Amino acid sequence: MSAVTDTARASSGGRRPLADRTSATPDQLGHWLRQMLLIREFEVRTMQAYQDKKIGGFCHIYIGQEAVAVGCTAAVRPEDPIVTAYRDHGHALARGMAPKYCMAEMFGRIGGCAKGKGGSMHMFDKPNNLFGGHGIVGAQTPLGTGLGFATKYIDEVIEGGSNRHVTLCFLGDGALNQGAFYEAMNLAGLFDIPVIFVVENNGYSMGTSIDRGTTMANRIIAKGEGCGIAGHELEGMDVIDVYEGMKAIADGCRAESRPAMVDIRTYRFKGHSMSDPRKYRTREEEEHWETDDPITRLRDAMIEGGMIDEDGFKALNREIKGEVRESIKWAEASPEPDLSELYTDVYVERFGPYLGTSMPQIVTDAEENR
Amino acid sequence: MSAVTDTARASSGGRRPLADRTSATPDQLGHWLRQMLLIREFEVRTMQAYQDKKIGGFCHIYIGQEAVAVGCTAAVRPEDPIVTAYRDHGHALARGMAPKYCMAEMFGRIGGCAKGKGGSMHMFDKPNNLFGGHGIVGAQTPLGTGLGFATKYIDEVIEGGSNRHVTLCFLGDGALNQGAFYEAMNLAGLFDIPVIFVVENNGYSMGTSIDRGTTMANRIIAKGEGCGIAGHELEGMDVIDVYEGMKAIADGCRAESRPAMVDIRTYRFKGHSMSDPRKYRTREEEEHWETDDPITRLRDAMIEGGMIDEDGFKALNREIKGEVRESIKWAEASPEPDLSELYTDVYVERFGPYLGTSMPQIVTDAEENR
Amino acid sequence: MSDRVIEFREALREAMSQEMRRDEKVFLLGEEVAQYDGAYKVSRGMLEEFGPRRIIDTPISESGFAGMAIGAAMMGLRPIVEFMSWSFSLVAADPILNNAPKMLYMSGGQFGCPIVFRGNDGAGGQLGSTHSWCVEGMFSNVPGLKMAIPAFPDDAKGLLASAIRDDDPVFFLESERLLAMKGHVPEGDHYVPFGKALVRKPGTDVTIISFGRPVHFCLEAAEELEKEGISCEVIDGRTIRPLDLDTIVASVKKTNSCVVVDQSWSFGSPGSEVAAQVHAACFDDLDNHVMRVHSADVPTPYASNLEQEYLPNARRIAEAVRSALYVA
Amino acid sequence: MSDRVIEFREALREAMSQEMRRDEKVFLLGEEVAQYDGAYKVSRGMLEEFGPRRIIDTPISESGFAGMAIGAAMMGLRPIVEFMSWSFSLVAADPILNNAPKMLYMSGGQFGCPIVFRGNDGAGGQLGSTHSWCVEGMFSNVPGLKMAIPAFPDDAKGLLASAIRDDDPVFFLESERLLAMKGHVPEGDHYVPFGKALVRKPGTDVTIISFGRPVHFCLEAAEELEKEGISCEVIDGRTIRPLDLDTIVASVKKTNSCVVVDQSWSFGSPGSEVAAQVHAACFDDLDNHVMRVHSADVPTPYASNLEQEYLPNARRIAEAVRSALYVA
Ligand SMILES: Cc1ncc(C[n+]2csc(CCOP(=O)(O)OP(=O)(O)O)c2C)c(N)n1
Ligand SMILES: Cc1ncc(C[n+]2csc(CCOP(=O)(O)OP(=O)(O)O)c2C)c(N)n1
Ligand SMILES: [Mg+2]
Ligand SMILES: [Mg+2]
Repeated sequence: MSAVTDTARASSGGRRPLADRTSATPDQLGHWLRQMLLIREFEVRTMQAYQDKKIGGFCHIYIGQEAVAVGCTAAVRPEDPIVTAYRDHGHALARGMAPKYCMAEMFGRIGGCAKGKGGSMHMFDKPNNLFGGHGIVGAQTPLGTGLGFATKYIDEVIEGGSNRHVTLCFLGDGALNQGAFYEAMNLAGLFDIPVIFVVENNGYSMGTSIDRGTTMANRIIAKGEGCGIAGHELEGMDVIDVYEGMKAIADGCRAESRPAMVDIRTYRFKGHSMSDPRKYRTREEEEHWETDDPITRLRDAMIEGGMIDEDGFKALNREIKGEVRESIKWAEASPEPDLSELYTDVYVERFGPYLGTSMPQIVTDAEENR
Repeated sequence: MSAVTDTARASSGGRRPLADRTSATPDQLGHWLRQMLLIREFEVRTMQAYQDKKIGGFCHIYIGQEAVAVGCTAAVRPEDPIVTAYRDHGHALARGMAPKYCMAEMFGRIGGCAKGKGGSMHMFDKPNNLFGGHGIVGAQTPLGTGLGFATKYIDEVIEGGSNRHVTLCFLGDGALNQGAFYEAMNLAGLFDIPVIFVVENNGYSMGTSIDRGTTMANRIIAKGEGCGIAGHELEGMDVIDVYEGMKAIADGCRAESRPAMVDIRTYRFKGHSMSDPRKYRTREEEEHWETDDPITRLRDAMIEGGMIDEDGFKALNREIKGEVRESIKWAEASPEPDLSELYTDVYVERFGPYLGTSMPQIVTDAEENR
Repeated sequence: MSDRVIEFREALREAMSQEMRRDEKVFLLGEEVAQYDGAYKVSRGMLEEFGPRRIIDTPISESGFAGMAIGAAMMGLRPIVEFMSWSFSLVAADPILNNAPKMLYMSGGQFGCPIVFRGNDGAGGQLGSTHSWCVEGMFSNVPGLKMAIPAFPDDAKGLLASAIRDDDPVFFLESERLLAMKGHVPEGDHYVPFGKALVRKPGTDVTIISFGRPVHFCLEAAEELEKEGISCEVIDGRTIRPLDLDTIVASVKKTNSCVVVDQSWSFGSPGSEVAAQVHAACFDDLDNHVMRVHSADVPTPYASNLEQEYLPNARRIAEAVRSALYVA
Repeated sequence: MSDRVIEFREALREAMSQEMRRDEKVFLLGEEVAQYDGAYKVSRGMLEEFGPRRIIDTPISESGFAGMAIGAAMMGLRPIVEFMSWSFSLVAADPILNNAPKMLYMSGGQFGCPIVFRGNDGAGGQLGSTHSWCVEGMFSNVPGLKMAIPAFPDDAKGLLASAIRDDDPVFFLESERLLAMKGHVPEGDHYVPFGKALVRKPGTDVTIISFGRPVHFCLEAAEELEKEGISCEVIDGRTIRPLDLDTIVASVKKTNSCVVVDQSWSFGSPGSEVAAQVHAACFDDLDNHVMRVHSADVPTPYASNLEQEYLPNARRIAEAVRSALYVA
C-alpha cells in the first residue's frame, strides 16, 4: 500500500543540472521564484504591519515553507480545489490571490478577500478555487475529503464522465493528532476520493516537537497506511523536489481517483504565531534550516543554469517589493466595512435583521476580468 | 512494532488435547464454561423479556461472542479496570456482576446496577471494576486510555511504585472509524499507557460489513501500528485461544506499561439489536459461524478431556437456567425507582432540586459482603 | 387538504426523493441509509431508485462525513446528511457548528453551505442519557443555521422540501416517536415556508406554544382542559430559527396568558427564549408571567416511569396552564 | 481584603498550585501547559514545581485527552483539563457533554466525575468566527455540570479552587482579555462558593446582571449612567450553574427594572434564562420587561470595528438601561 518516494530526497542535495532534475520550463521556474519571493516579502511586511497593530488576532507566518505551497500548487491545475489551515497566506498567494486582497483582509477592510470578516486565518478565494483558510486544527481535512468527493461526483455522476480532478488538502503535523483527520482519511480511502493530504511537517505544533505529540513521528505515513492510503515522503526545502514529487503523486491520484498522503519535511523560520518566543528550539537548529532557504536554493540553481543573473534577481526583488508595498497602500486605502456588514453573509436569504449576502471585491473583480 | 500472534489461530481448529493447549486448570475451564452458559441463558431470557416488553430502549444481545468477554476477563486481574460499549451484558456477567442486578437494570428497577437509570447499554459495576457500558460508538476508548492512565498514575506517582495494572477497553469493529478511537490510541502510545484495545470484530456494525465501512478491513491492526501500538490477531470462538492469547498480551502490557491492540474475530449470532431482520447477511454465513459455537467447543473439549460428562453438563445447564430464572424473579420483584430518584445522582452535592446521590444495591451489597 | 394518508417517515422520504429527482446535486448520506434502508426506514427504497452514488452508506464517522458533506456543499452540491440520531451529532459538533453556519460569513459571502442535517431528536423511547438529546436546547443558540422541527407528516414533507431547497444550512429535527404517525400529506410539490408558525387549535384563554413532538402533548392537554372549561390556543412553532414571534404575539395579545412547552432542558433553551421574547413583546398584555414546561433538568433516565415523569407530558402542561390562569 | 495585587492569570495559577500541593490526585493536562508554560502563561512554572507526571503536555487531541481525563476522574483522580480556548472544545463536545455530566446519573451514583475543564472563552481579540465562542450560550443548557465564570482576579482564584475541590464536573470559563488584569487576591486558602452572586456596585434605579468579562462593560456603563443621574446596581453572577436567582430577585424587587448582559448569542442563552426567570419571580415588581444585551446574532467578525459593534459594549448596555427606565 505504501510507496515511499525517495527520489526527490536523494536528489535534493545534489548538484545535478536543473535540466536533469526537472521538466519545468525556465518560465515555470521563474514563476516559482517570483511566487516564493512574493510570499517572503509579503510575510515580512505582514509582520511589520502586525507589530504596528494594523493587523489583529492570530497571525501565522509562512516564511521558510514557501517551496511547499508553490511547488504543490504548481503540480495541480487551477480548477483543482485547495484547502488549508490557518497558516494560509502562502497558499493564497501561490494560488494566485492578488496580495492586496490578502493584505486588506488582515487589515480588516472591506476590500479583503472576505470583506475583513475572516482575518489572517481565513483566506478564501473562490475565483482561484481556494476553499479557506481554517482555524480549527484538523477541521479542514474532512472538508478536503468533501471537496474531492464533490469534484468526483460532479465529474462522474452529474457529468457522466470519469474523474478529472484532484484536491489538495494541506495540514500541519499537529493536525495528525486530530480524530477528524483520521476519519477524513478513512472516508477518502473507502470512497476512492481523489484528495491528497499534504502534511506540511515543520516539526512543531506551537511549542511541541512532533515526537512529543505524535506517535510514529519518524514515519507518519503509517497513519495513512492504517487507512489504506499510499504514503509518500518529500523534502520541502526545494521547490523543484516538491513540484516533481507532487506532480507524480497528483497525476496518479487523478488518474486512479485515489487519495494519498504526503509527508513534506519543512521548517517555519519564524515563531508559531506573532507572540511566540521560540524557546522550545535551539538557535543552532534554526540556523541549520535557514541555510536551506528555498528561495536561495532556486535562485542559485537558476543562476547556475543561466536562467537569471544577480541583476535580474535584484530587479525581480525590487519589483516584488513594490508590488507588496502597493498592496499595503491599497489595503490601507480600503475602508473599514460598514457596520451594516455585521448582518450580511449570515444567511444567503434576507430576513429579520439579516441583510442577505453580497460578493467581495475579489470575486467581482475576477468576474469583470473574465 | 507489529507482532501478529498467529499461534492461537493455528491451533484453534486443532484437536490437540486440552493440556497441550492451555495452562488453565480444570476448575478454571469449568468456570469459563459456566460463565459462557450463564451469558447465553441470560441473553435468551433477555430476548424473551424484551419481546414481552419488560425491557425497553435499545438492547444488544451478546450470543456468539461469549468466549471473548470470558476469555479476556480471565486473562486479567479483578482489580484491572474494564470498559466496554453498549453490547455489555456479557462483560458485566463475566466480570462477576450478579445476573439479578443486570436484569433489574434492564427492567428499569431500583435494584438494577444503576438503579434503573442506565438500562441495557449502561452496565456499571464499581465493586467489580467495570466502568460501563457506553452507548456512543467509540466514546469508551478515550475513557479506556484514561483508566489506564489513572492506574499508572496511582501506581507510579501516588504510590511511588511501578505499574501494576492493565486496562481492557473493548470496542466493536464499527468503532474503528471514530476519531475518538484514533486519538485514544495516539495518547496511549505516546504516554506508554497500559491499555489494551480489544476489538470484538464480529464483522458488522449494524448492517454494514466491515469492508464497507473500514479501510484495511483485512488487517485492522494497521490502525494501531499507525499509532505505534503493537497489534495482535486472535480467533474469538474458542475461549482457550482467547485466554491464552490475551494472557500473554496482558502480561506483556502490564510488565512494559505499554498499550496493545487486539483484533479478535468473532460473530454475533443474533441481530444488531432486537429490531434487526439481518437481511445484510446470508443464512449460510450465519450457519457457518453457528457451527463454531464457543460453548460447544469448550464443552466438547472438556468432555474429551474427561473434565465433564453429558450429565454433568446438563446439570450445570439446569443450575444456570434456575439462576437466571431467579434473577428475573428478583428483577420483577424489585420496585420501580421512586419518582424522587429523577433528581438524585445529577450532582454529588445536594442543592436546589437536586437530592445528592446514594449508592445502588450492587455497591451496598458488595460492601456488606466484604 | 389532500386525502391521501401516509406515515411521517414516508413524508420525509417523499420530500427527499422529490428534490433528488428535481436536482442531481442533491444526495443523501449517513449510516445505514442505503442497503439497510435506513435505521428507521426513512430512506427505504431510495437506494434502488437513485443508486449507490447518490444514496451513500457511511462508516460511523459523524465528524468525518458531516465535514465531508460540508466540503461538498461548498462546491455547490446539496447534501442531506442523516444522523441516525441527533444524539450522535455531538461528535460532529465542530463541523456542524463551526463550519457550516459560519462558512458564508468567514468567506465574506463566497462560500455558502446549502446542506441539511437531519435525524431523530428527543427522548421518549427509554434510550437513556446519551441517546436522548434535544439538540435544539444547545444548537438553536448558533446564528447562521436554520432549524426546523415538524410535528405532523404534512409539515415533515413540506419543511424538509423547503430545507433541501434552502441555500443556508438547516438543522432538521425529527422524532423517532412520530415516524409511524399517519396524516394527510399533499402529493407532488409541497413546500412549507420557514418562520411561519401554525395555530393547531384555536382558543381564547391561553396560548400554548410548542415545537415538534410536544405539540401533541399540548393538544392532549388542551383537550383535557377543554373539559374544565379552559380554551387553549395551541401554536405549533414549526421552525425554531427563524422563530415566528408574530404569530405567538398575536395570540398572546388575545389570550393574555402564555405557556411554552419545550422538550429540551430548561436552562438557556428555546423555551426560555420564547418566554423572554413574549415578555418583551407582550409586557402590558400578560395577566401572568409566561409558564414553562420542559424536560426535567436532569440527564434522561432509562426507567420507564422516570422517563415519563421526565418528559413535558400532558399532565404537567395542564398544571402549567391552570397555574398561568390562576386556577387552583 | 488582601493588599497583595496579582494578575488574573496568577490567581488561576495559585488556585491550581495550592490544590495540587494539597492533593496528589490533582493534575493538569492540556496543550502547551508544561514546557511552554501555557499558551497564555497561566501555568508558568508549574512544570518545574510539579514535574512532567502531573503537568502534562498533550497533543492537539481535545476529544482524546478530555475523554482520557474523564476516565481518570472515574477512577477517583481529579484532573484539570486546560482547553487553550473553549472554542476548541467543540471537537470534544461528546466526552465533555455526554460523559462527564452524565456519568454519575447513568451509573446510578457509582462513578462521579470530579473534573475541571477550563480555558479562554469569549470574543474580543479579533480572533474571528471559529475562535470566539462563548460556550455558555450552549453548554449551560446541560444538567450535571456546573459552570463558573469569574470576572475579577480574586474570584478567579476562589472559584477555581472551589471547582477543583468540587465532586462534580465544572466548566470554568476564563477570558483571555482579562488574564493580565490585576487585583487584590488573598494569599493562602481562598474558596468562593458556587451559586453566590455578588453585588459589584450597589444602586437603586436598575439591576444590571452579567457574567464574566461583560461585568466590566456593565461597570463602565454604570459609571456613565451615574453622570446622567441613573443609579445602577451591578450584579456579577460568578456562576451560571448554579444560578443565584435570589440575589438577582432581591435586587430587582428593589429597583423594579432589570437589564441582563450576556456575551453569548441571544437565542436560548443564559441571558434569556435570566430574563425568563426574573419575569417569573418579579412579575409584579417590574416596571418594564427585562432588557437584554448580547453579542450580535451573527458569527464573530474579524474586523476590529465590526467586532466592537458585535460585543455587548458599554454603549449598548447604557442604551438598554435607558430604555428599561423609559428614558428617551
Ligand atoms: C482543535 C484546536 N486545538 C487547538 C488549537 C490551537 N492551535 C492553533 S495552531 C496549533 C498548532 C498546530 O500545529 P501544526 O498543525 O503543526 O501547524 P503549524 O502551526 O506548524 O503550521 C494549535 C495547538 C486550534 N486552533 N484548534
Ligand atoms: C457515534 C455513534 N454513532 C452511531 C451510533 C448508532 N450505533 C449504535 S451501535 C452501531 C454499530 C456499531 O457496530 P460495532 O462497533 O461493530 O459493534 P457491534 O454492534 O458489532 O457490537 C451504531 C451505528 C452510536 N451509538 N454512536
Ligand atoms: Mg507544524
Ligand atoms: Mg461489530
